[in-house]
Amino acid sequence: MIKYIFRRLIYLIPVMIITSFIAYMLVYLSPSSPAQIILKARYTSEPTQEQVEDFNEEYGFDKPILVQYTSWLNKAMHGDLGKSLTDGSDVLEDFIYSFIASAKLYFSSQLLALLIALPIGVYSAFKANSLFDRFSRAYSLVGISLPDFWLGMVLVYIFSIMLNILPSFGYTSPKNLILPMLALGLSSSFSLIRLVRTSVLEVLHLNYIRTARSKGLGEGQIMMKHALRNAMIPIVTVLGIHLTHFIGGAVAIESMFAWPGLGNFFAKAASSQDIPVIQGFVLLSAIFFIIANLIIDIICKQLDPRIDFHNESGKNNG
Amino acid sequence: MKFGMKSLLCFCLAALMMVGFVGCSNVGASSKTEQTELKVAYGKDTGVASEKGNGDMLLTIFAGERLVEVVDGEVVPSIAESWEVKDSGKTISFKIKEGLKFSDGSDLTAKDVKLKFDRNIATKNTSWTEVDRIEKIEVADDYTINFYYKDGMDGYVALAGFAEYGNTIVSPNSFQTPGDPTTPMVKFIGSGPWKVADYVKDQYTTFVPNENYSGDPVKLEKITVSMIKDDEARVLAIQSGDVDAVVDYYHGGSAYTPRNLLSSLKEEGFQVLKQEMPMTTVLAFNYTNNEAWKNLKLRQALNYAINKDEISGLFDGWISPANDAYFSDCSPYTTALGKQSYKYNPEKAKSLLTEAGITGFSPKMIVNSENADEVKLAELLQSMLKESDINLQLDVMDATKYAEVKKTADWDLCSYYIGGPERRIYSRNEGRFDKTAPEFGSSGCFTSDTIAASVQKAVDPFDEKERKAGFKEFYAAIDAETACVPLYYDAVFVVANEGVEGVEFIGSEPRFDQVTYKK
Amino acid sequence: MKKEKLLEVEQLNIKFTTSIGDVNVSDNINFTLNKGETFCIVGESGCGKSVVALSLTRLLPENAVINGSVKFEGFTISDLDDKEFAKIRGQKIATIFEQPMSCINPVMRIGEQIAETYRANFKCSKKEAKLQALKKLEEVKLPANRYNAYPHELSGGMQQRVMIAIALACNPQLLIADEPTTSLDVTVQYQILELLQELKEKYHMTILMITHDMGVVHDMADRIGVMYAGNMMEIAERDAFFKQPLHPYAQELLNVVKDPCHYTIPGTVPNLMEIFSGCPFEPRCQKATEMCKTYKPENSVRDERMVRCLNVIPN
Amino acid sequence: MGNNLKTGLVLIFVLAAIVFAGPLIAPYDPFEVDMSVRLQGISLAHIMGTDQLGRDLFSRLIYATGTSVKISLVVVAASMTIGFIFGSVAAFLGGAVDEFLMRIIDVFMAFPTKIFTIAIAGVLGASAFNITLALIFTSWASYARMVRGCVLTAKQLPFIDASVALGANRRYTIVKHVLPSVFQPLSTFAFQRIAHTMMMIVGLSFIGLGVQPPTPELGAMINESKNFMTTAPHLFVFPGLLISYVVFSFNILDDSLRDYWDPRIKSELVL
Repeated sequence: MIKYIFRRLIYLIPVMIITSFIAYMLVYLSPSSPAQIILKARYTSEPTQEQVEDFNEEYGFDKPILVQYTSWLNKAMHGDLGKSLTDGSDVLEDFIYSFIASAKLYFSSQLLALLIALPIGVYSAFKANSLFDRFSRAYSLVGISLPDFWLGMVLVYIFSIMLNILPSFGYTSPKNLILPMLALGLSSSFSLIRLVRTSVLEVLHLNYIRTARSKGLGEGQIMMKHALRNAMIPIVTVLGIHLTHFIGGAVAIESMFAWPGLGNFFAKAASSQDIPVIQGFVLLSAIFFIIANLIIDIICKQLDPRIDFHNESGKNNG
Repeated sequence: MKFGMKSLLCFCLAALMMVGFVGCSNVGASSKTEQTELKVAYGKDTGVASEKGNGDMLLTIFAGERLVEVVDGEVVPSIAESWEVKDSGKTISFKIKEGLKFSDGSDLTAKDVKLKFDRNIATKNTSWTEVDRIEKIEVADDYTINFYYKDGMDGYVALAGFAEYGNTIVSPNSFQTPGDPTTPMVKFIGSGPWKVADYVKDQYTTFVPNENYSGDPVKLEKITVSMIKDDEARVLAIQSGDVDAVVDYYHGGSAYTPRNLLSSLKEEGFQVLKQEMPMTTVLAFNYTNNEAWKNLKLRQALNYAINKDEISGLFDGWISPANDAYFSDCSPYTTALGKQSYKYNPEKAKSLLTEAGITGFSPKMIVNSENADEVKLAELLQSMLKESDINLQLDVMDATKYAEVKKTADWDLCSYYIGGPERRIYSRNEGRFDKTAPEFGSSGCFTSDTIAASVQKAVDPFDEKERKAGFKEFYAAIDAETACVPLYYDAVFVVANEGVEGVEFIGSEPRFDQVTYKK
Repeated sequence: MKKEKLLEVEQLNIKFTTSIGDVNVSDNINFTLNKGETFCIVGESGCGKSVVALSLTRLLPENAVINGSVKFEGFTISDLDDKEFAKIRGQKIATIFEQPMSCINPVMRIGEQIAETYRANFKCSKKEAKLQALKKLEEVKLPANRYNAYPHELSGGMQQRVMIAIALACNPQLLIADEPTTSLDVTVQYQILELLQELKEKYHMTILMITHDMGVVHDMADRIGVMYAGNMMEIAERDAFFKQPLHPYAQELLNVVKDPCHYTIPGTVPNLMEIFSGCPFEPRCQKATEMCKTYKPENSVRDERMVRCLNVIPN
Repeated sequence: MGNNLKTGLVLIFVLAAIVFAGPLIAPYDPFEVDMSVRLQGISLAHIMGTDQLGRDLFSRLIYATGTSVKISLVVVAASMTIGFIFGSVAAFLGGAVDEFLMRIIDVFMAFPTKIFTIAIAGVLGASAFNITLALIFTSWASYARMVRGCVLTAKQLPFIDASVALGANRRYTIVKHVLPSVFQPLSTFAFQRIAHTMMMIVGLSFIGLGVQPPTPELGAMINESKNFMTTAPHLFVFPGLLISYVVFSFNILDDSLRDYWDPRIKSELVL
């Protein structure tokens, strides 16, 4: 197990190098120099040629790409991800700040989604083809067709504009969390209902459920102890894949509710060509993504003892 | 279809679910009571801590002061009690008020003033601060500071530059290494009416009265400025009662209250305070790269082809159309009401185009996507110009690309602005119409020798009468040569709850020093 | 010696309703199980024997329609509602299935699965259930340290032992064994059968065994039922059956056993969606007459022997 | 089961009409400004009201749907082609080539696509072209992996070896038998991706990283409508409903096609 984790973490290194290099190249595909936009933001006016040259020299943008990249990589290895070009704040600190904001939104909304989807999905599978099942399937099918940001706008329209009881944006008070959480949670719940239903339904057809029934277990026990536990394996796997929502998937919702999460943070950095931030962000989220996948794998292992880490190639994390 | 009904039912269910989340509602106060705190929504971070910058203008207005201010086109004293212009303008000597203190209690002396200018020079913060005009700064004594100017860089425009917010004087203790202006600014200690009590980057800044302020003390006990980046979100914030006011400052078109929301805000009972600026949004020609624009008839045709009243309609009439002249009445030394030199006339535009020998004209306009109003304006222009058989091509792009494309020949028209908030009218007009000016940069408006000469006469003289005559000549010159197409006169707005009283506009920008608030 | 009847099945009809039509898998089946005996139902794959077995404990999918009466110890259990019926499952009638790997919950420790059965039927503490489970593990000859193993860590034979331990957790009176050895190695098969035999004797259980393996039948059965296409073709005592099978189908089955390399029954098992006007075996029957095509044979019974064929009368 | 397929086909047919025959259906020129009727609600003249420049919302929505759907189709078609080439090359050639290609695919799959898309769109500048490019860039890898898997499975099918053993040309056999077996899963996958891509496009346009005005686009229209939520809610309601309609059509088609091709799978949405 520890060996497995170690091997997976070793795999981080090439992915980190490749993704950060791609990110670096990406910035140089850009038609414009970062100096232009960043200086303009800094001084609220068109920068002069002198300012631009000075800026490039200071941040080393006048050197060849590879030299820049290796020196950045060297610093990154030592935990120094540099400073934002726009406001000089520490990239790592900024990332952690947005990370916490994203985590609040993501985990609360996923919890909400699970709270909605689990009972509906399980009951739907249990009473397959019943009226309730048809209803919940239609509900989730319509639901997954709604864009999350639009759902957010509808919520804002109802709660902030019509009823005027919830703030429509912001981050400071716990009340601010409610609407973005609802928007994201509801929109994730739709696909989750479908997932829970199919997973449970699939499990319910398996032989060991018949065995459980033959033992004289009650339907409730069968559902909780046998069906759900097995059905949770694909659900957890998919939830793990959904972790991408954490790193930018909620960008529309975040921008809509002015939530200072990772998506918002990254979109801002990308459009202002804040190279150290883009770089650091790509690197940190690649690390996060791989670690998150690893955690999900370990959780799956807990849920499913059949998974054997030793026979599995550490390279394959898709 | 069978599931048509069902999806409908689902929507109802979803709606019911949503309504189901309704919690408790606010209990409104019945009688009005005097408030001690005001909550303000603002679109930018105040930048209390910054590596190279000087803090956002809201911060410098609230918590800082400058040597001078510009009011009604005139430079007036602030930290400087008086000044003396020597060597026919090449030296300006300021006499600083005695007894001024920073908010941390330390004294404000000429040394501290020099420190700020040293910082701007060291960090190359030359935009609008006019520090690149300066040859040398000399502290004569504790309360006297002399600025020596480079050849040809002097003039009234240089003096007005001291009112720029980038030249706000801060305490040496504001820097990471106190007294070293090249180190990052870690806190903002100024001499303004307010001081910063609390600051969370990109979230909020809290201001409390600065007890060391030399002027009239502020009336409120606290102002919290929430940073809400999204324009619509700021409006929703005041509608939902999370803030008491939404404030614009002039930021070159970003972070302002969407104009087309003002009417509905007014209807909902909010106060909408407007301050017109001596600034005009114009359509600029890319004449440096495209020869075609050197034809006066073509420039005039564009001017006749645009219906400025409809542009005003885009903003629900909250912005005045530039029908009268290139600048509104609040610009220095102008009374241009009713001049109407280029009244909307598509027929005339067409005939001018024919005269110029141009058919099937399809100019390309570049638009910065970050400014939603600019995009809408461009779409409106596109449909308007069709009336005069001009087929306007739009290319909407983000700010980065926009800045890049703007330097090339790959565009014909863009939205631009001339003049500015009061502190910038001298340098901006010089920068727009005189190629030799430091602010001219990569692209000014159309200019000619006549225009350039006239703008110098307007911004250079220290003598008011000379300046006035210069401005008249300048206004006439750009009008005669159709330097650009004036579209509308810009303004800044403050939207506030009913009980908010006493918002002042000084040098085009709103101030909350004397504000009281009853709720 | 008067034999005491444990299970009486009368007029059992089962059909599956599917989107493409009904499938009749059991056509008026009657048989009884005597206490303490092993009754084997034998037949080719796809003739409905497993369905009959599963129907007794209502483990069929929801689209199965079951008609007929099932009496257990004199009570008509086919009239019970699902909740009451659940009390019989596990406690009175237990089932073991083929492919033990897929029939044991892969994510639960095997010991817990055995203990769970006990706890589901008798009120007791977890500790008590665990003791019972350990005892059962010992009875099926699995070491006690396997209590915490997961199913995938065991071999096929061991998994079937676990299955048996689960089934026997509550000492049921009737054990339904649905092809218990089909997916196992020959040597393992033998061990499992031996174990079943041993436990049967120890607990005086009755076993209903479903199999297509005549060897197993020969070793285990006291009485034999031959099924074909949803019909019970013949029921006989073991010795009598092997001495002289009466039904042509039973004879063919034995022919295959005698010469497995060269002999096959001509034709294939019919599609159960067909409705037979005559004898379902008629198309493959070498002794068929014109009559067999039009007339459905009735059960003819003498002594302990039953046969369903127009051409054969039990003697 | 058939009903769902029929429903899906009808919805897609209507959608195709909107996308490809839009100019014939639209009652107004979607770019025609009329400031005298700006921000009007639903009326007989303008069945979905007008926007802030007085343009007919219904006509604009028809064009906007066309924009969004066409980009989705281009993205899916292009990434499917690239994925098909890479995937089948990897699977057929095997060995070092396969290993190398798989590592590239792994890197592309290891990173959240949305972040990459934002990065590309943000850095290259927002435009319809760049967003198409960004989406192709980030989505081809999943097609490649899928095609590779299908080809590998099909290559191992016994009848391939059998027909080779019987003297058939190996390459011919593979092309004749293996490629068709990729087609079915690939096309269901593609339908599913159209809906997904559509969501990505409207989402990115919503945050201003997608299609730019004056081209009407659904996500961008919703973004513009934020200003008018209180005064003209029809501006955000209708585009949202239209997005759901498009996504719903592709989803239901995807589901019912999967049932149609593979009836063994328990039907997901018998409504």
